[in-house]
Amino acid sequence: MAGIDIEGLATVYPNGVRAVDGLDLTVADGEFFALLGPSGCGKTTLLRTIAGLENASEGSVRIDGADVTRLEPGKRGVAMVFQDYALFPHMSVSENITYPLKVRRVAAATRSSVAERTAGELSLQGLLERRPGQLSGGQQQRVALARAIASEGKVLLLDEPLSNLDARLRLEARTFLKKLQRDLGITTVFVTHDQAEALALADRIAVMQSGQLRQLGSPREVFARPVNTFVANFIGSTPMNLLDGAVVASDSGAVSVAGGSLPASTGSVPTGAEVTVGVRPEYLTLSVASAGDVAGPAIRGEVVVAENLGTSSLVSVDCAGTLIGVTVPEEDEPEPGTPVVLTAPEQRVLLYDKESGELLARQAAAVA
Amino acid sequence: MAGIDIEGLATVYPNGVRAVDGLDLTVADGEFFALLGPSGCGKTTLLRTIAGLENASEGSVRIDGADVTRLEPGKRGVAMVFQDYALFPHMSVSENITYPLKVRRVAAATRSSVAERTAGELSLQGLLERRPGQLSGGQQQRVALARAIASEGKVLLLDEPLSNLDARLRLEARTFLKKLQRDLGITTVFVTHDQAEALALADRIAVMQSGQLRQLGSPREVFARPVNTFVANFIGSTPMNLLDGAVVASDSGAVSVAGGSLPASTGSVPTGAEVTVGVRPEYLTLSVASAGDVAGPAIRGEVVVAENLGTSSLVSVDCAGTLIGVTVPEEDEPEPGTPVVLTAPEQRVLLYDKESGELLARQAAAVA
Amino acid sequence: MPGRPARVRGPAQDVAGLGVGRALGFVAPALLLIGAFLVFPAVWTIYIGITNYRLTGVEAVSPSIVGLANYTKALNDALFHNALWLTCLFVLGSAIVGQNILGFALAWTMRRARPAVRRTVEGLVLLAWILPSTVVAYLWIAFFDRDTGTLNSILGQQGTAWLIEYPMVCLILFNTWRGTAFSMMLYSSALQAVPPSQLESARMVGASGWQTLRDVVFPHIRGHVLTNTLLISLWTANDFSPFLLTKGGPNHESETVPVYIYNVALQGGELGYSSAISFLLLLANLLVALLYLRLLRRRS
Amino acid sequence: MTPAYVVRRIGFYVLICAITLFFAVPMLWIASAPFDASPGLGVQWPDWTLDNVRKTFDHPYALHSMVNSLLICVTTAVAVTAFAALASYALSRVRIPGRDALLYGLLLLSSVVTGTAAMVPIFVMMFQLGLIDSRFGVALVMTGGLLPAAIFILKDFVDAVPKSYEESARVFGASTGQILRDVVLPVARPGLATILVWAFVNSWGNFLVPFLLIRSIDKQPGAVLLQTFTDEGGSANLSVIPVFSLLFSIPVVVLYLLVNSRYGFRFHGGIKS
Amino acid sequence: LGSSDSGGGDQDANRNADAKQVELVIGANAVKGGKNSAGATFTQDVLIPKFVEAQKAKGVDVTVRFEGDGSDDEVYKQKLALSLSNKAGPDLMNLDGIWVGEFAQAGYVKPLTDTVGDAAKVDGWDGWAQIPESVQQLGSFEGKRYGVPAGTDGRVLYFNKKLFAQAGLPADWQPKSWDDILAAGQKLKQLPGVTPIQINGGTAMGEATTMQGVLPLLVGTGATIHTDGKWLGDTVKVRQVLDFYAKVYGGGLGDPVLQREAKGRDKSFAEFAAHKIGILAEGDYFWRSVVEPKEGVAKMADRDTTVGYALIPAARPGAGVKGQDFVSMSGGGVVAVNPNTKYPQQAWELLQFMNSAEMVEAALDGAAKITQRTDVNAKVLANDPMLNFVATKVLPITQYRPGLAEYPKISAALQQATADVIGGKSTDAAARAYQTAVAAAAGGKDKVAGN
Ligand SMILES: Nc1ncnc2c1ncn2[C@@H]1O[C@H](COP(=O)(O)OP(=O)(O)OP(=O)(O)O)[C@@H](O)[C@H]1O
Ligand SMILES: Nc1ncnc2c1ncn2[C@@H]1O[C@H](COP(=O)(O)OP(=O)(O)OP(=O)(O)O)[C@@H](O)[C@H]1O
Ligand SMILES: [Mg+2]
Ligand SMILES: [Mg+2]
Repeated sequence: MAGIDIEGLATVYPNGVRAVDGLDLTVADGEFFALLGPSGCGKTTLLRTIAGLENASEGSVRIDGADVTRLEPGKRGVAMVFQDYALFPHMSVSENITYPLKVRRVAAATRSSVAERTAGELSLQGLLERRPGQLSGGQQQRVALARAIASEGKVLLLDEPLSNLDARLRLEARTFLKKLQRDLGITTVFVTHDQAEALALADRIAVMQSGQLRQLGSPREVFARPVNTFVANFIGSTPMNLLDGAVVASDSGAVSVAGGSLPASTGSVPTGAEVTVGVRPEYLTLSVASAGDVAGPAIRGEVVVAENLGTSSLVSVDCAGTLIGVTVPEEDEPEPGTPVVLTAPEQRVLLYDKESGELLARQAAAVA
Repeated sequence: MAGIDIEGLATVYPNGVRAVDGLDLTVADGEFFALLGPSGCGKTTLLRTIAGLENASEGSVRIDGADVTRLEPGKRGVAMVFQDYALFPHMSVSENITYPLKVRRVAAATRSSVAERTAGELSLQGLLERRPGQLSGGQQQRVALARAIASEGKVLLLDEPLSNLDARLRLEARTFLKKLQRDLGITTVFVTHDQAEALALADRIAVMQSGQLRQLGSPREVFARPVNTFVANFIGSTPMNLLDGAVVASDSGAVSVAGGSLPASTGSVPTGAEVTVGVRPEYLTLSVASAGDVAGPAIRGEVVVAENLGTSSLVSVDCAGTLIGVTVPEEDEPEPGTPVVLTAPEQRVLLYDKESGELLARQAAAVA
Repeated sequence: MPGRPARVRGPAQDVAGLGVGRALGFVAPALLLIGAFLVFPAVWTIYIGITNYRLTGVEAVSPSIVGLANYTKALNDALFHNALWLTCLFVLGSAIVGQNILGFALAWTMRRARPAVRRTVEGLVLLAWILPSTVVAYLWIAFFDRDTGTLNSILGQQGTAWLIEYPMVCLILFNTWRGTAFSMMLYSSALQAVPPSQLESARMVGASGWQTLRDVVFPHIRGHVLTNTLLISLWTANDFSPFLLTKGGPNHESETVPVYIYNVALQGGELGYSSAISFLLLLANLLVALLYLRLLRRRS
Repeated sequence: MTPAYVVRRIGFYVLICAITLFFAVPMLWIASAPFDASPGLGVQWPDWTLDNVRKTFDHPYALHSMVNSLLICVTTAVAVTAFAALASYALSRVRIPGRDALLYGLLLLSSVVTGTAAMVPIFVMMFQLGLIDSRFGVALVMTGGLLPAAIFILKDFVDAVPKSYEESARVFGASTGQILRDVVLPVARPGLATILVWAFVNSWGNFLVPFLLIRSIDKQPGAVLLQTFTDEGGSANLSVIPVFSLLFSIPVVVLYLLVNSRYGFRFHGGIKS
Repeated sequence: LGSSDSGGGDQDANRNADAKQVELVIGANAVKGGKNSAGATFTQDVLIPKFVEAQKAKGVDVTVRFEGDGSDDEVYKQKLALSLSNKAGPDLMNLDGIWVGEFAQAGYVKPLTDTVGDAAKVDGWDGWAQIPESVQQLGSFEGKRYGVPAGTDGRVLYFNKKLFAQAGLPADWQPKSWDDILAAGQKLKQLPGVTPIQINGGTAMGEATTMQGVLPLLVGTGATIHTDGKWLGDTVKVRQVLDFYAKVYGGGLGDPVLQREAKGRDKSFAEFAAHKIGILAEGDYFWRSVVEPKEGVAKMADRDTTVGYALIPAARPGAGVKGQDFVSMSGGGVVAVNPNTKYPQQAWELLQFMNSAEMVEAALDGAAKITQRTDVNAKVLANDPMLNFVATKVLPITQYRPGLAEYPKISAALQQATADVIGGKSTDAAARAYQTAVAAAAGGKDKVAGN
């Protein structure tokens, strides 16, 4: 049992910035937990406060049931991997990996056997005598992980461990990391600003903004039902379309948007109410207009530009002056200028309050 | 007309590294051209050789028909945006944008009108008096572009202009860049190691490895028919499965692989020949095994782990000891441990020579 | 929790968990030594500066406090004015211009030079810096010597007594030779901090070498230039090695303030007066340093 | 290759040659005079002999003074490096109020006080401390004089050590001492080496402090001895001086070469401000 | 008067007089292998063992240490003064004669009778009889003996007989007036590459300018630099001296550049040895240590035949100080007893031993040098006509500098005045500047003597 309980946590920097601003959070034992948010939202600060590298100004942090809020970092039983890995350049890989043990004055023989074993787990055999400077980025990342694991913390904290790797390596490292965490079953908190990474890796995701929690949930929940426009815009490999709209008639279940309309479970939202309509490009269907009128609510527009996404394309459609993104299978990519019609299934169309940006409550309830 | 013609180009560094190694390439006027490849393959070197920042050791570079191989960078009519943008921190945005004109001793009045206009094109109005340090990453990138555009080069060279932006910003900047290039119609060469970026943006892609060209073609071609296993592995947001296999019977059109088999147009590849079988996760279909045996060639396995990709999941399946990645729609994600069956359409299964890694010629021809 | 009760203040706020208390402990040995062997004598020197203390004679037994008499004397002392002027010349010529420019030129050109060339040149420059000053003095006396000197042999002319006829020029050359290494090293590392992409950007738009230096390089290393100038100015202003070459002569023509202080203290035995001049030199240094800090702060 | 390029290359090499000559020529004396049968002031092709070397080695104090120099300067250099390392580390990592003013103040003081004016206070103080005629005392005084500049320079090196190294060690439970020993010091080694050489070089040439504070000639360092090679009329003894100068220069050069080859002699991130 | 009230005099002069374990330190600006190497060697290898041996015979166990420096005199003086002001320092110390006054004023040294306590014991030393009265002045201040002189010297005009022969001048040249010197210079000027006259001048030469130049000339005009508590200011006689400099250096008889070089004096030696200087004013040191054929710094193998010497004439016959025709200046060291010594009696004993005829002679180690003792001089100088000449002809007419704290600054003012003249200033301007400088150095106009 090495869960993390955070209660009313706030971290204020000496310059007055409230980088973490009253946060409640529980990470379960063995969970792979992602902290996600844009740059400057306080992810790193939260992680560092858990580690004890920053002082909590308010609230408490408990690890494995014990209050560690005022404990030295070294006594909290946490291990951390820094964004720049912080490998000691003057130590060999094996010295780096076993440094946490050396600090605790573990005998050299034990240390070298730990180094062997950990290196084995992370496929670092044969690199043990090298210096960090002689390793590739991916290898360095694994050494940093190995060192964190060798320190036998109850909790593993990772601050953007993948962001220094190049695109292809990042994908591989991602899979590797996920498997490793599964195998070790160690509670892991993972900071990233890349939503794809968070979705791919985490059991649960906390989306932060300005030091506060905006949404907490499984990747699926967060992806499918962002609770506000901020999260909606932030999650997804292509940004969600967030369009000005109005409820056509509360019972008909449709919203007017961009010169057309889309089906939506409007719930108790009154007719004529102005809302923000959120729909992911992946959930919109594009049909070439000449194929005849489609039944039900739809939006007409004209293709502007298309971006290849591999097996699919992201097509930007100009609908009465509003640009709407739609994902289409690669073979269906229309030429720029083609007139098209967009439709969407009702349950994929989300309505947000125009002012607050919150998912409209009734609607949220209807789905949950 | 401002195309680029590169003939037999090689660039050798003083330490003997042949970073560009005999390259022929033509970039058409107004084309958006991507140089793609893993780290260290020579992309930057090629770009810098075009710009004149490195000396070509062999071969020639012609821009707009004129041989510029021995010309000073400032005289080639090219503009370049560096990975770190290289904005001058002590100059305001408007001074940065008009610095190329200042060097050419253009009058101050003219300069400020150019600054106004360019800033308008790149939505930088209102930022003209700021320093680069006071701008966000995305804004900085646009200032760098503005400066390059203000220098009125015939060719625009971009070295990983997006890699310093955070994930979300990168997506926005990508769309912006694509539109801008369309509007200006300027010949653009774009370096990236991110295949998704290259696929999304480029009219044509050159995939490089070790200073040499491996494949040249439209994003679609490169994605659908990688000419060798290197390109196959490199392109695609999830890596292509490259599996050891053997042709079952030349006429039956199937290959045995990972304890099962897949359909393939084997062409003239002899029966029993060992091949590398390439198939993208997106093109494999996963069915839960208990749903009864599927007709035709298939592979059986057990789900190991799944990564959420948003609307879909990447499922790793253990098939007789080989891990195979399959993409499934989000709602179909199976639990780890589920026994499953994998199938694929014949035209999506590619065969590569086991030794050379080249796409098997007959097969390539059959498809083209 | 066993053992100590949980601390109330939480972990230390700095990266190493040092805490202000231990940090002070770390600074203490250095401060103690500096206090004892630098600040204390300095204060004492300032005190001596308001007395008519001499090491011998009647005033050695009973020095009396003369107040600011030493300072008013200095203000009317033509030799002190001369020394001040020469020091300014010396600093301007050898530090601000000589070492700075030569050091920068070396750092700039050696950046791209072949490693062998680079090592040789830098090695020589550094050698000039690390050789003991007494040895260096002999080297330069031999270099400038009137009869058998190397310079005259090179120029193929005999009998020019460089140290007599052009003492300040010689000293400026000498000190430039001696001190360039520091500026060179400092600028080398400063230039490494200029992103190559910025230089290349300038090149891409066709900027000339001078334009590149002015528009790209200098704004980047402005802080380095100022710090370097401050340090070498202070060191040069307080440098005693001119004494080893010319002893301040001929006829006070190369008597910079430190040499003058030495001459007043040892030849004249007037310790009170020499201490007062030392303090004036300190004030001058302070002035320069403040000026420098202002310039540095003006950096945007 | 354009003609302009060729011209520039030629200009570049001419400049390099000129600079090299400027720095090399004055040093020729110390290469030729020690081995010249009739050494003079000035460089001439030597009339080769080792007589001067023999004479120098026969000198009753010459070699001994080198040992004294080593004793004093090694102590000084080590003390300066150690204390400056501790102080600059604390100053770099912990915001102590008035830190910058303190640094500049000390820097200013150090450049003035090491001069002649302070010789009375220093002598009297050392006398009261009973440290007259002690090489250790000399090292102490020199250390005090060199420390401010050393801290000033070293702080920039330490500033350049990424803080994540220390934080990482701290999360593993390393104590401050362990962090210093295992992480900061090794990473800041080039800086420490540079300061070590700098302090050594500066104390090596110092004449006045040891002269004043040491009584016995057999405890005097080489810098003092070098001043004694004159007769009562003040004429320099040119048969000993060149050889001794050469010998006297060897340790600094060797130390520099050693440090340079092992750690690189440079200003790491550069001294900023 | 066992104890006087001045300074350390409150100590018992007979302290530790009966100690059987004695430790003494001799301090000198001399070091083996360096400055005054011979002196240091003698003290360490001969004097000390002999003394220790002699004391052992008396049943006293003495350890004597030699503390040698080897530096510029000013620096040595400073170091010594620092020690003395802290009531430390060597028990016996070598001082330059001109420091005696200022050291006495500072209380660093005391009259021997005070330190030793017993006037009869001091005055009764038989050595005094062998030291000429004029030489004893070296170690005296305000009529009291502070130490025992440790040898002296004298200044003459050297000339190069070879050059003289070429210029048609006699080998036994003896000028009677300054004009004779200038006249000889004019003749020497005909010879190519020869600097006719070298009279030290300017500031670079330091005290050498004063001792070998200004003061011998000044006494040749009949003036002394310090009389009746006043320093000599801008007077006709000072101007006479400056005029002489102007004639030499302005008239092409001397090399003005040489006077400005830091190593100018060494250079003048080398040039004389190379037959490039006709007439040179120097002390006997020049004969003994510079042009000495075997060990000199500017060896002249043919010294004995080539180098001539003559007395320095007064400006005009009879115009010199005390109406002399010829003049000279002398200096020399003094050995004084530290008033704070732990063993005053034993120190006095060592001082006597050091100045015994046997030791003084032994110190020479066969070399010829003018000592403080006439009996030794008579013996050792017999074979060296030049030194004998100094001992017998020069010492009787010589003068010493005043040992006062202000002297160095007065000396500097004199040097400056010559520098001004050599540099081309008018005698008048230089003399007026000198007047200001002297007033400042002496501490008031009332301490300066006018015409
Ligand atoms: N040491 C500090 N002192 C003062 N303010 C700080 C400090 N570190 C961070 N901040 C501020 O606190 C806020 C949160 O910073 P933090 O580094 O936690 O963000 P982040 O989410 O990790 O961002 P990124 O994705 O860019 O790493 C920001 O506004 C930042 O400017
Ligand atoms: N200045 C240089 N001197 C010597 N070799 C170099 C130099 N610059 C690059 N190389 C080498 O040339 C090869 C190509 O480097 P280049 O920078 O062109 O690669 P890249 O494709 O841009 O890689 P990345 O994606 O990491 O930027 C590499 O092996 C690299 O080590
Ligand atoms: Mg962060
Ligand atoms: Mg690159």
